[in-house]
Amino acid sequence: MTVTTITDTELQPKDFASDQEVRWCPGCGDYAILKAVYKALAELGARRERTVFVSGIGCAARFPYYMSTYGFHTIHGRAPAIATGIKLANPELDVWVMTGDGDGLSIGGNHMLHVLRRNVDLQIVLFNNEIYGLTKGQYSPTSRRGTKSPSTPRGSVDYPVSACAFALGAGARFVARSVDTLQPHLVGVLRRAHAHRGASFVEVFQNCVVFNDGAFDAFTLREGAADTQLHVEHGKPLMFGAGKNRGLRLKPGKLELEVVTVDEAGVTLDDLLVHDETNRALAALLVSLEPPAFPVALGVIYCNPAPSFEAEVYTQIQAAGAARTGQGAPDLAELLRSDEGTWTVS
Amino acid sequence: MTVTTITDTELQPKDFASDQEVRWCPGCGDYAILKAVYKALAELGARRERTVFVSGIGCAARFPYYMSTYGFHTIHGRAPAIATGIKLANPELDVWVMTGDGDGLSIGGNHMLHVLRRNVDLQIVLFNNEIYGLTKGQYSPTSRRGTKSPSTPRGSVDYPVSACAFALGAGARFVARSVDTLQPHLVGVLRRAHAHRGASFVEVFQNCVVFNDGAFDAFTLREGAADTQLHVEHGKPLMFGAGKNRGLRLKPGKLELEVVTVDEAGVTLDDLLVHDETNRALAALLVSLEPPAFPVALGVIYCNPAPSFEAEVYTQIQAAGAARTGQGAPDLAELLRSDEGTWTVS
Amino acid sequence: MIRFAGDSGDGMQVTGGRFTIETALAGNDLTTFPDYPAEIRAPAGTTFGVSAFQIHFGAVDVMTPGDEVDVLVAMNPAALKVDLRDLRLGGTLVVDTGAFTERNLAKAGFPANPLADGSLARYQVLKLDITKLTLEAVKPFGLTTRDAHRCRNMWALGLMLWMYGREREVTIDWLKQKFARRPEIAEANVAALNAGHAFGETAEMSEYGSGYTVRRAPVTPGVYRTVSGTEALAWGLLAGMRGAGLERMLFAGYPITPASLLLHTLADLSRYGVTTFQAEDEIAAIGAAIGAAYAGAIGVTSTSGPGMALKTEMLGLAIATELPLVVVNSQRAGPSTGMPTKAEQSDLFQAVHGRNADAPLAVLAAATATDCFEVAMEAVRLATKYMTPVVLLSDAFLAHAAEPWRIPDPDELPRFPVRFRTDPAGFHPFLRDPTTLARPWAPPGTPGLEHRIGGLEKDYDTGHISYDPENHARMTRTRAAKIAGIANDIPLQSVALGADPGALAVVGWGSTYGAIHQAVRRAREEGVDASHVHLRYLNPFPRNLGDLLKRFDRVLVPELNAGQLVHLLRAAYLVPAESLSKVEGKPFKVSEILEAIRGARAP
Amino acid sequence: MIRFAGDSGDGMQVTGGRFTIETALAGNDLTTFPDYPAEIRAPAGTTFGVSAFQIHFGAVDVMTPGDEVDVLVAMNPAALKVDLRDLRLGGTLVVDTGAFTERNLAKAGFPANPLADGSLARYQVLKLDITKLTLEAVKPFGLTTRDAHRCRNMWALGLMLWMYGREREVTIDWLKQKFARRPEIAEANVAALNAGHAFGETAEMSEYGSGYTVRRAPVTPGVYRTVSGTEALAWGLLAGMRGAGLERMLFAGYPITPASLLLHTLADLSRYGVTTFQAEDEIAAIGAAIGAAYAGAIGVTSTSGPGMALKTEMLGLAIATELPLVVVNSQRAGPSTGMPTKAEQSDLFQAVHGRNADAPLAVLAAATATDCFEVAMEAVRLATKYMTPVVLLSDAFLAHAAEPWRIPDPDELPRFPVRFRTDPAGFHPFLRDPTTLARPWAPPGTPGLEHRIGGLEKDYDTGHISYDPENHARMTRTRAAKIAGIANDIPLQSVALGADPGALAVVGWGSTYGAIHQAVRRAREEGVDASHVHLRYLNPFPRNLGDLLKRFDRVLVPELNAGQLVHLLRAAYLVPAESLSKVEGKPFKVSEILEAIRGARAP
Ligand SMILES: Cc1ncc(C[n+]2csc(CCOP(=O)(O)OP(=O)(O)O)c2C)c(N)n1
Ligand SMILES: Cc1ncc(C[n+]2csc(CCOP(=O)(O)OP(=O)(O)O)c2C)c(N)n1
Ligand code: SF4
Ligand code: SF4
Ligand SMILES: [Mg+2]
Ligand SMILES: [Mg+2]
Repeated sequence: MTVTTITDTELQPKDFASDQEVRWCPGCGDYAILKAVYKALAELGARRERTVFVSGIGCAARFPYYMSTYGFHTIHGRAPAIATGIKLANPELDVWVMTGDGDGLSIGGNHMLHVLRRNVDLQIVLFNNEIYGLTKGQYSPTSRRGTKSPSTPRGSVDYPVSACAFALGAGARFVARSVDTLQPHLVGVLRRAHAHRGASFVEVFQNCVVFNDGAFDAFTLREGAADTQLHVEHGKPLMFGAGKNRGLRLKPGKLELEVVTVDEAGVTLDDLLVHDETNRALAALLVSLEPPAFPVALGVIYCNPAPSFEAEVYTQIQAAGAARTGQGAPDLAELLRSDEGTWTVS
Repeated sequence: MTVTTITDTELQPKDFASDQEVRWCPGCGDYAILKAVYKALAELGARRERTVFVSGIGCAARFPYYMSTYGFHTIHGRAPAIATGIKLANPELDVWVMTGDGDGLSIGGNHMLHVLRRNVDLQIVLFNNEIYGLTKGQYSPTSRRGTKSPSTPRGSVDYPVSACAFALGAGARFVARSVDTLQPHLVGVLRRAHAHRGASFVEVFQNCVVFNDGAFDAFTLREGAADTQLHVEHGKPLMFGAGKNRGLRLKPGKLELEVVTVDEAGVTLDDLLVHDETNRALAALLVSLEPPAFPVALGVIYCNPAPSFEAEVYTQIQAAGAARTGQGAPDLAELLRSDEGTWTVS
Repeated sequence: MIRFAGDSGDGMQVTGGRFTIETALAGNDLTTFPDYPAEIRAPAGTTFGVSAFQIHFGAVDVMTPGDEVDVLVAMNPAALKVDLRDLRLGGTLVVDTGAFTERNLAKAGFPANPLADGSLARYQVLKLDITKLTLEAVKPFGLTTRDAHRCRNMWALGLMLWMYGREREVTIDWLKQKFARRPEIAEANVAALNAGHAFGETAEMSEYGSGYTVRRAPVTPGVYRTVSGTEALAWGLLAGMRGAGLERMLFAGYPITPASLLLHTLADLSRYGVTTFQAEDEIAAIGAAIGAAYAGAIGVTSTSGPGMALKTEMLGLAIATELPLVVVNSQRAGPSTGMPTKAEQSDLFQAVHGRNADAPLAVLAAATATDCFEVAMEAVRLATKYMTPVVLLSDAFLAHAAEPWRIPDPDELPRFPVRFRTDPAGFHPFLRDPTTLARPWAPPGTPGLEHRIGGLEKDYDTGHISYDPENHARMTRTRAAKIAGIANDIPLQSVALGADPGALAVVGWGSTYGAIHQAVRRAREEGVDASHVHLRYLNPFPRNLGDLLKRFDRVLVPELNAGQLVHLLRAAYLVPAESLSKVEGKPFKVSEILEAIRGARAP
Repeated sequence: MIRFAGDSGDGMQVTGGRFTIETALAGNDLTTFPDYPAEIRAPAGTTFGVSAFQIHFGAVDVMTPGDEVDVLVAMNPAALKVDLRDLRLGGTLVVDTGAFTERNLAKAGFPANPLADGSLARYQVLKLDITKLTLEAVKPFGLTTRDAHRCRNMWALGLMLWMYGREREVTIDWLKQKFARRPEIAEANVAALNAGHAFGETAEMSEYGSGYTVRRAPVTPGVYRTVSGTEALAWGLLAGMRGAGLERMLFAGYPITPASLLLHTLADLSRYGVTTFQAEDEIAAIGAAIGAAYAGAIGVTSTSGPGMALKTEMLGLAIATELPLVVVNSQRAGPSTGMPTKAEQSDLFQAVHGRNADAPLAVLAAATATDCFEVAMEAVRLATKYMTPVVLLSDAFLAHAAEPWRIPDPDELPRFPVRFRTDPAGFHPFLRDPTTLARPWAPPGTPGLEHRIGGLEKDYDTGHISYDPENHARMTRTRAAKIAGIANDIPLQSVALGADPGALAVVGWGSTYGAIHQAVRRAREEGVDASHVHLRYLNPFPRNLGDLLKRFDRVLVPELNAGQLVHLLRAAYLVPAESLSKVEGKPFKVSEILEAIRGARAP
């Protein structure tokens, strides 16, 4: 185990790398995400000793071993519960939850629901490769219908869950999306997630080269990206396209989005929807967009902060007249005295 | 155990009652729901021997004991998983899942997510009393912030989950709402749920007279109900109010609903939103409406059918050339012959 | 022994509680046991709705709620129906005739009125219209009929206090203070109490005289109170946290009968350094406790059978990552949902063996309500000193049972300060203390000790992931040795009562302490050479246990299960221990154990 | 014994598989064991990426993958690094010098080239540029370099087949058929195969001659194939379903190493009446299986340690509701995540004792790959006949190990038809069969049998909910008696090898069968009076087991855990059984057991 001693000088991305050899398949999207996290941490001046990476089980979940911070590789699907305990014991810590589509949405869906609804101050990064990588390629709850896998040789028949739609339904107050290969974008999204107090949910489309290669090519390939990706920005019109002239608007009178081209058929810039991070309904519509008919929405789709769980818990405890620490707290003797009455034997 | 013998004559509501004494607290909303279920089953001509009620643990979950059908009182939170197994073993059965806000959304949230997304053909009735009744009154994931309970003597600090918003986020294709005391309405909703092939999610606001009495008075009390309840109907404008003249419309240009009064400030009927059961975005907006600013939406809020899970599974199995039954299936001998080659020793 | 029984709404628990205090004040030793209705609130007047409270007291230490009831106070027909079976022949039965209406009789399922049909001939029956007498007594205060009716329990209490020559002052003060904001209610209750007492004094009652008065029991000097097992457990955990010098305890639980009480009790103690967290399920609850332990707090979770089952995988993680955790299991009757409100001791196998792989941890059990305090402190000590999860076994009976307790002076409580690792030199997370074999506790936030832990096997020398065969064998041996080593850090097993060596060792654990102790005492009075050995440490066993048991001709193991400790003892020491099993969801009766002792004595 | 080792991409599993068939065809008895890299695909050429396949064969029945390797084929430096340690001194080492490039050496972590630095002096090293020789051989077919490179394994196979005087025909046919759509690939592979074989014939190789040829083993006549433990288990479950006369099996699982293989295998068999369901987690998986059992199908679920832990609560429900269920546990090294790909036998305690409350069920274990077939059928028989969950213990080793198997004629398979209850007269769901004590199976859909079941305790006589104390005791006794009664319905325990009575009984269970058997045989050859007793039934034990063991002076229990069966035997029979424990995530070596036998023999 490396002993990293603190320097007062700024930490560089590489300073967040542990001495452990990274063991993902060559070409795995996880490498890019790891790189982005190193960069984001360095940029926001994170302290290794105050940072904790918590994960469940899966390829994605190996993440903590590659960090020079504190790390807890827990069990399958339970990282949010353990991270909640860490924050409740020490709210000062900066806690990240790294999870996969199976870890976070299959076995771990319930903890994900509750950590989001409680709004515990965590950064939750879900590596969505639409497959179970570590166990060699079975389909996952995010796999599209018809996915052929060792457990579904004739193709899966169940309908996939949308990670972001689920998060919004669970009451998440920060929902964002990025892609493993979009380095600067991903770093930016991670920084926004970190800045948000409360549970920040980030879905990263991640390519599993071995068991689900190219699953996201439809919108992640460089060529055509301009037409298949919608980069949302608060207060800016929802526009995309190589020609920078296509956008989204509400179908007149209907609660549906449609793609329009500015300066065509009398459509003007003012007809386009302007992105409002704080509007949950808009967020729900945006995350439901799918190619080919629509571009895929990326960036901070929803951000609507409220006091975080652990903060509220301690506010209440202080209000109850607690001393800062258990040791400093009122004497036990007082507690042991009974409200139902005591008696003395001499 | 009663032995109920089948008559060919139509079954009456009372025919669905078991011989077991009902043991909920006097005045509990569960009695009304039980009554509504008896009525609905009778009306839709259900057969006792083909009907199964599956539940977890809780006051609500005692339900199966009071039915003369088949019933399985399972363990806390797991009814959807067991019901899925029942449907996979025998798709002909008519299976109901009766659950509570703790059973279905606290410990059972993950199974609820997956049974909804898979669209298993079940009627799922969630008795939401915003409290843990059976364990004597602790707050639940649907309890409002500040709920004082034995486990939160100073009031709860976490944000509640909205049962219907969660169901929609999970990909449910039928989401409806009713109230224990609204007998005819509840019966109607249950019949719609039964008619829907796939997972039907029904939230029933249920009054726990002992631990959370009056939790829903704001919109369930007879007086004022017209102004606090919005009864949605597919294809009809979203209207409510004692004067039958108030309605909902989209704030111009915005993705937000507002209450308007027809024939006031130039608002006409055409300005009102028309309910479209098949629009998920509208459904999401409707379930988020809360008093006092808005009425509470009741009825079938979303219904957008698709092939159900167990049906798809068997379609695929038949396509794979299966005989109807395991016994009729091709001979094992064929299977045991190896594709890697066999050899004979004589 | 007295039992107050009535409808849930009749306030029997309060009545019993007050009688307890007055009795304790009178210097009697006692134990009490409340018997609530099952989980669901049942319709008033029905047998499912009966609530009872029982007090067993005497001159010298009383440890069981007793076998047979001497005096039964039945406030309605349902209570009579349910509780009569426990009244000894010739016992006294006090009934409120006012509550024996047609309707109530029907609800209780009495075809005919038992007060009329002579079916109670075998008891001394006191038929009193307590309802009417109470209503008269409280008339002056102009209460609603409902409130007036509510004073019935105080009338009954007054009568009982008179019967046993007890005082009323403390109760009167308590009533005044309790209803401070509604003086008329206070006054009415006091009036009812006095009326009941006065009624006792009147002629008609003389034959019951004060013959019931009981000699004082000798007790150690100090300030006393009554305490329930749940309270003692909660405070013991806090005292443990203090003893370990820790800043905070995270108590994470999910409601379940009968464990919820502990959550409720601790939820009120946030001022003392405990943070309570109601999780979405038992898995999340223990998960949060493990996270807290990792972060430097003492993690505690509490549940009962079904919830314990759900914690299995997380316990494995706590064992693999070697984090300090206390898991309280209030055992109830099973399998599965079983009988949620009934006590059983059937989770011992699960505690000791119930995990995948070789996954040892420490297991302790509390014997009495007051013992819960010490066992809880000990659990925290072992968890933090050995960096291990500790399972503390309680049960539905201990959770509710209450006893008088000498309040300890906080300064006399043990201290076992934790030392967090801070020195980076030579650090790795599985570097072990040579004596305890515990790994260092280095919570996040400590500069220079950044490290990663997890459920995969780790290298003994570096703490990194390792799939090396020999290393896994070494780590498995070490995990086992660490827990086994606890045996050197706990008291040698002593004999609670009786000779050593001897003819018969009656070996128990947990809440059967009182019944076994009484049975052994009576057996010895009968001249039977029996001794009582009671285990607090179930894994590891005290290191002298094997030799101790081998010094007895026979070993009898009474348990509220199908024979679990007896199995573990036979495997560990090859002693032909015999099982005395009871699985009725109820404590042993002294007589049941006494009979078995007599039987076992016979060669 | 031969081991083929190379990079994951080098096709070592195929090579081994083909060699296996040709060897079996030659009439040798054999066992094989594949050794895949750990879960994550590692970079090519690194030691984590090494994939190996081992075949142990000889004249008479061979049951272990053997201790030491006689011939090691190392296709790259990493393979040499990882597998050399198992090559016996003086063993033959075949290396592809073409793969010993600077880069590969570095990746494998060799400072210097071992082929050059004389570090291999203690072995017979055959340095062959298999890469170059292959590329030449396949040149005519104009493949891409990548495809051409892929033929290396066939070249190596050809050489080995020559060494052991094996045929090539079957393999050649198989290649042609496998690459039917790409004849050039087929041709190239055949060419490589022949080239390797031809190479063997050439002078330089003569000294290795055909000295390796092994005598035929005597085998029962019939049609044979090789079968892995997983395949045998899958087919056994199907055969069990047929035997029970059931229409359908619901197999519900959640992927986990090494259990996933069974899910994959059954997913392909839907035509035979099995519906597979990948659930959201292990709890839902067993839940679905229970639901299916309730609905009249045989419910099966499969997992490994951590998943087994999660199923604990549901197992309690299956026990309380008495539904037929088979739970397959492919044991792996723990605790917690442990070493997911490594074998261990450490979940026995969990299977027998690992639940809250007194919750007995049947526990079986498979001994060999082919035994999996029979044990699976037996599990279905017991589950349906006794209406109980049955835990079937396998492990990571059995899941992959393969053996030749005489394909049974389906007509010779046992039949044990289930009779569903249809008669309403006198029905209640817990009405028991007087002999088996099993309750009736009355699936929904049956007119007139509508009933409710659940996890609460039920009345023995009506099946309704009951909190009655005596009833709970009776139900607890009955549940135990039902499982105990299975002992009357299973074969008496026999001695697999050796005398009875005797001096030493070596008692095993599960996949250690082969190693123990070999060790006992050798010990007996040395004149040691040792006998091999191997248990298939771990709960209940065969009813003669106690007497059997008591007829031996000593009992030695080798297990791949810290001593679990030995504990159960001591508790059950008070026999001073001794433990031989190995927890290295690897099978026993025959020599390890043999030594222990020699030691145990010494008085
Ligand atoms: C309780 C439990 N069940 C199952 C597993 C096996 N398992 C490990 S990772 C995994 C799924 C991994 O998929 P995902 O979360 O998408 O991560 P990825 O490998 O794709 O990054 C499974 C099923 C386990 N380790 N523990
Ligand atoms: C595994 C497990 N954990 C906890 C419990 C205790 N328990 C029973 S019901 C319940 C919650 C009930 O609340 P809800 O589902 O809302 O039903 P209600 O009683 O309000 O109708 C709990 C926590 C249990 N029976 N099993
Ligand atoms: S299996 Fe897929 S997800 Fe896992 S490391 Fe390899 S490429 Fe990445
Ligand atoms: S506790 Fe509440 S929910 Fe439960 S039965 Fe009573 S009133 Fe109904
Ligand atoms: Mg994945
Ligand atoms: Mg509720």
